[in-house]
Amino acid sequence: MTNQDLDALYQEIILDHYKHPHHKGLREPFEAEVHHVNPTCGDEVTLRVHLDGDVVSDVSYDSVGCSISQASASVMTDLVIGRKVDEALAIHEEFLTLMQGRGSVEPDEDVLEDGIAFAGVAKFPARVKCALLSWMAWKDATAQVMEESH
Amino acid sequence: MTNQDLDALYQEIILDHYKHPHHKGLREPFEAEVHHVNPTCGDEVTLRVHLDGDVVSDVSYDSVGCSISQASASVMTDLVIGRKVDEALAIHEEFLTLMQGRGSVEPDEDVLEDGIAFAGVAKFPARVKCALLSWMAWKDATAQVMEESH
Amino acid sequence: MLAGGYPLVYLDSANTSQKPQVVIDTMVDHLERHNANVARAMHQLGAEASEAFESARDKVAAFIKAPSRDEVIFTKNASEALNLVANTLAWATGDLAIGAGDEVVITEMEHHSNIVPWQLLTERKGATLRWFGLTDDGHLDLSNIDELVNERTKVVSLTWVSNMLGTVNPVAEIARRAHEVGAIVVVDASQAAPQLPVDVVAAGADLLAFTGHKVVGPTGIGVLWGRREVLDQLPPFLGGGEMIETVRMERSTYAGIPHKFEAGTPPIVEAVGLGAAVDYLSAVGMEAIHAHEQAVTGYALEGLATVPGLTVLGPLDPTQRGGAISFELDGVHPHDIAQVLDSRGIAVRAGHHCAKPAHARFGVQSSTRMSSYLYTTPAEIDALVEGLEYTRSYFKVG
Amino acid sequence: MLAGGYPLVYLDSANTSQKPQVVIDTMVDHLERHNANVARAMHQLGAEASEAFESARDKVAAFIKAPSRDEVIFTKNASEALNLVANTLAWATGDLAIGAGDEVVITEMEHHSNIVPWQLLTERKGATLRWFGLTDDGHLDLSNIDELVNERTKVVSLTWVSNMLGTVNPVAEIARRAHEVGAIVVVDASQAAPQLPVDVVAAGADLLAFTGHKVVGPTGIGVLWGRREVLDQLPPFLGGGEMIETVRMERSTYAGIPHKFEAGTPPIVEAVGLGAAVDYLSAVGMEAIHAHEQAVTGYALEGLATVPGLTVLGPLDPTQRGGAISFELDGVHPHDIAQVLDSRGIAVRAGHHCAKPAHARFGVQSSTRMSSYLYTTPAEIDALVEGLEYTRSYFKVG
Ligand SMILES: Cc1ncc(COP(=O)(O)O)c(C=O)c1O
Ligand SMILES: Cc1ncc(COP(=O)(O)O)c(C=O)c1O
Repeated sequence: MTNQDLDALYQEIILDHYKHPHHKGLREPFEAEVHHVNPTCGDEVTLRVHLDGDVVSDVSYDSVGCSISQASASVMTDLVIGRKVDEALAIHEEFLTLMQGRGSVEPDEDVLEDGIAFAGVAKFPARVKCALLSWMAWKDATAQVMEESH
Repeated sequence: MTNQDLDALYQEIILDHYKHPHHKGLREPFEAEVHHVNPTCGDEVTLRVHLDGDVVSDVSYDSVGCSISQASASVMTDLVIGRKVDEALAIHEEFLTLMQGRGSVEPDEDVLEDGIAFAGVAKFPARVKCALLSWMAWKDATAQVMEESH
Repeated sequence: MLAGGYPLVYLDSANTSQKPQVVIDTMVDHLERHNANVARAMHQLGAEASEAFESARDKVAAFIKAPSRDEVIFTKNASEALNLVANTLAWATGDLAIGAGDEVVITEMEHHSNIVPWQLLTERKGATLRWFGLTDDGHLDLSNIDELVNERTKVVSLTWVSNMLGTVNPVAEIARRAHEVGAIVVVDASQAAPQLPVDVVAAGADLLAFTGHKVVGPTGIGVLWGRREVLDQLPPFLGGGEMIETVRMERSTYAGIPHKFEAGTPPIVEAVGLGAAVDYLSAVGMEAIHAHEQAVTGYALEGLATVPGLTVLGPLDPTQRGGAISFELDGVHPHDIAQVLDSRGIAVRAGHHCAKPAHARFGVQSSTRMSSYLYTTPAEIDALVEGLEYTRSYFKVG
Repeated sequence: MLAGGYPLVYLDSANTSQKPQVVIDTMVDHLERHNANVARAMHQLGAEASEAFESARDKVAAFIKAPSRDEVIFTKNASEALNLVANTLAWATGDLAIGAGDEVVITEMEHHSNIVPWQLLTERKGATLRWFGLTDDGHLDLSNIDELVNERTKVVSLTWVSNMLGTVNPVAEIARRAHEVGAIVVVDASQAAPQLPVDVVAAGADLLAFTGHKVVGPTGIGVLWGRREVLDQLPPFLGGGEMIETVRMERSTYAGIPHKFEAGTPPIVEAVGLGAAVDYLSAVGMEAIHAHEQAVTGYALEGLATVPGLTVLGPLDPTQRGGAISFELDGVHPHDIAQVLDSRGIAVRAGHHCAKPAHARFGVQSSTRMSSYLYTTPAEIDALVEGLEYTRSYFKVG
């Protein structure tokens, strides 16, 4: 790895979100709460989802983890809160594709906004899991709410 | 392995005992009967010991196995029948030493008689077990008789 | 070249195969340049090792046409893979639980590694072990299949290709019956994977095992494939290392498959070697390997038929069998045959080949086995036949 | 040389060690020239393979001063060795049987591989799992040993050297207490065998496990040593292959140790590699390796103390610890530390190091760990310390 790679990984946007995470903390009301762990390193997130009809009205979380996983949770909440569930799920898909692309996927800023800063992470297989931890927790919690409301 | 090694292994004496085994068959009376197996190849021997005081008065056996194991049983009975138990055990020790010597032990014909023909076997680790099968069975059976008579 | 100056004629491939140079080179390259532990390491070497290890899993999944790579579990050999199944079934709850009144069905031609685990399981759980018998020509006797595999049957475990008789069993047909009664099907593909194109789904298997060292890979690595639903239902096998989700002193939770069944540092360089091995086999083509095996086996059966006093155990039709041929030779014990052949550079196996019950079925204690593989030539078969003639004259039979 | 042009500074040896050329060469020679299956084969290659495999057992026995070579059992790793013990105890009868009311004692600093097997055992058998706590400076809290290890205790299983805290535990002292109450003592020597001269009898162990890949050997091989009387009493673990005496469909009988516990084709070339590895370590001298480890560890502790905001977890006296040093750095997560260090060619481990409970004890989620070995130089420690300074500036802390 070179210093350039390192800087591609730790973009300013990521470090900003890490130092000043958005929407952090656990809030009421919520319909589902999940707890996800990255078994390899022990990073954890507890995450709550509050849906208002088909709109993601709040996502709150408490987490312990590295800069990538913390920043990713922050960016994720920015992207999904206030959206319709299916739009948010589409963004989730797009982020997943970016992360699993091993650096070959060109991110779409219109969709991913600050999330494009994670393009560099895709080149570090060991860190992809960090970036995905909170996204997976959000998807899981949302699925639980949807299931119950059926 | 060369042809010479092969001939050293399959001495005429061995092949003779193999074709015409001595003391073969199970006989009465006996004080102990044992069944030994060579787990790797499946060769088996059922062996009976009859002691008369401290003398090995009969050893009878039934066995399935290769030329080496069959001939070895035959030679063994020749050597131990009619001896005092401790003498027979000493011969057993001597044979064991020869077999475990990897070809470096010089056999004593006065003690081992036809058993010296097995000197060549010691060079074939896979065959040493064949040569020892009936000897081990004899020792085991004898120990059982001795134990009971105490 | 061996001691004695003879070229090696290696006819013991059903025991273990020889390795192509590419397998050895791949392993050396890994050890020298990418050696690190997997999954746990963030550094460059660690990423390289993880990548190599996990891509071996992809290769194996493709080799056996597994629906998902996560269904491929690395074990140390086929024996561990089969024991993993029997052992976790002992602790299973729900549908898979086994207890008194339940039955496990195997066959009389199994390798000990597919007998003893089921004996241990059924003894320990008070269940009953039953088995398919064999016909005189070395096939499974399926005449009583509907009685043998019945609503009490929880598991049917059988070998695809016999390592002693060479018989190729109708695995899919038996699996159909097993599934009718709700039993799970475990296939021992230790001798099949080297020789036949394997498709786990078409075979009807719920679980399938094979071993690295018989598919031109290294020792120390085996494979258990299982359908996700079955693997998910089984409790963990060995505990520790990376098989966990989280560990507290009071209680732990477990990772998903495949890691749930891979406690501790896995056989990393061995998996990498196995990946190179299955790539090698796929490049040659399993269809081509199978055709070659049948041709050599046919040639060998013809050659052996010319040796007086020689009786082959198992099917005589090369199209119905694998490449292991066990035989008896009147008046000479298998050990002695193997020894004389070895003096001429010919390596065969003598003994019970870890299939004592199958030997007992045919009333023999032990046999001599020649087994060929993709590198075996007709000239090597000729050398064997000549060697057997020499053996007969050496022991003055006939 | 890694990507980025930095020389490799490998400080992850507690995870897995690098291999000397002689280990790799010995393995290649075996694969290319003596490849065959063991125990079963009568031919020349088979005899060579068996000889090489069994002489590896002799070497390992000498390395740990085992009273008998037959007490050395080859497993696939340390995790399997520990699970073998816990798993067979689940089926043991007589003195060793474990049930309701019985207790198993471990410690809070164990690797997951010495926790989960005992959780599974005690849950499954209705027994109770208990453990030694830790003092603030990372030692075992032995203050309640007489209450903790009591007449209900059947097993005490503990690590000799902690892979996270580096702590060297007073194994012989604890074993003395365990033996007083009739418990058996299992020692996890995975981190001790690489660094300390091991004498299984002096250690007071009844059973002892370690793993090949941490003693400059290959992956795919581990060792379980056990006192003959204990091993003889344990029922078999995995069934099949060469672990039998005789097999009939109805019932089997088992071989004596060590084969009773070695079902299937063993990791042959891996054992041969391990033999070369322990020979290599013995030639360097375990006393010398231990002295070097202490010197490097002392030097590293001094260097780390100069980094602002850095806290070492575990004992600070190098004479009382092994070479693994875990630490925290204020304001930077271990993943990020490891990543920045990696960009400078420095390989360390970040995470819970398979010791989650020990991390929880010190209120941390994860830590960064540097671990040295016989090839580690002071210059590499200097590179680490500089790298940590750079990490602090990169993340603008302090
Ligand atoms: C203390 C300790 N015990 C057990 C293990 C498990 O070793 P392995 O992963 O080789 O089974 C390790 C290493 O990972 C260890 O450090
Ligand atoms: C049919 C069959 N099953 C199982 C095994 C066991 O394989 P391994 O010894 O590699 O565990 C073998 C080979 O020995 C075999 O031929």
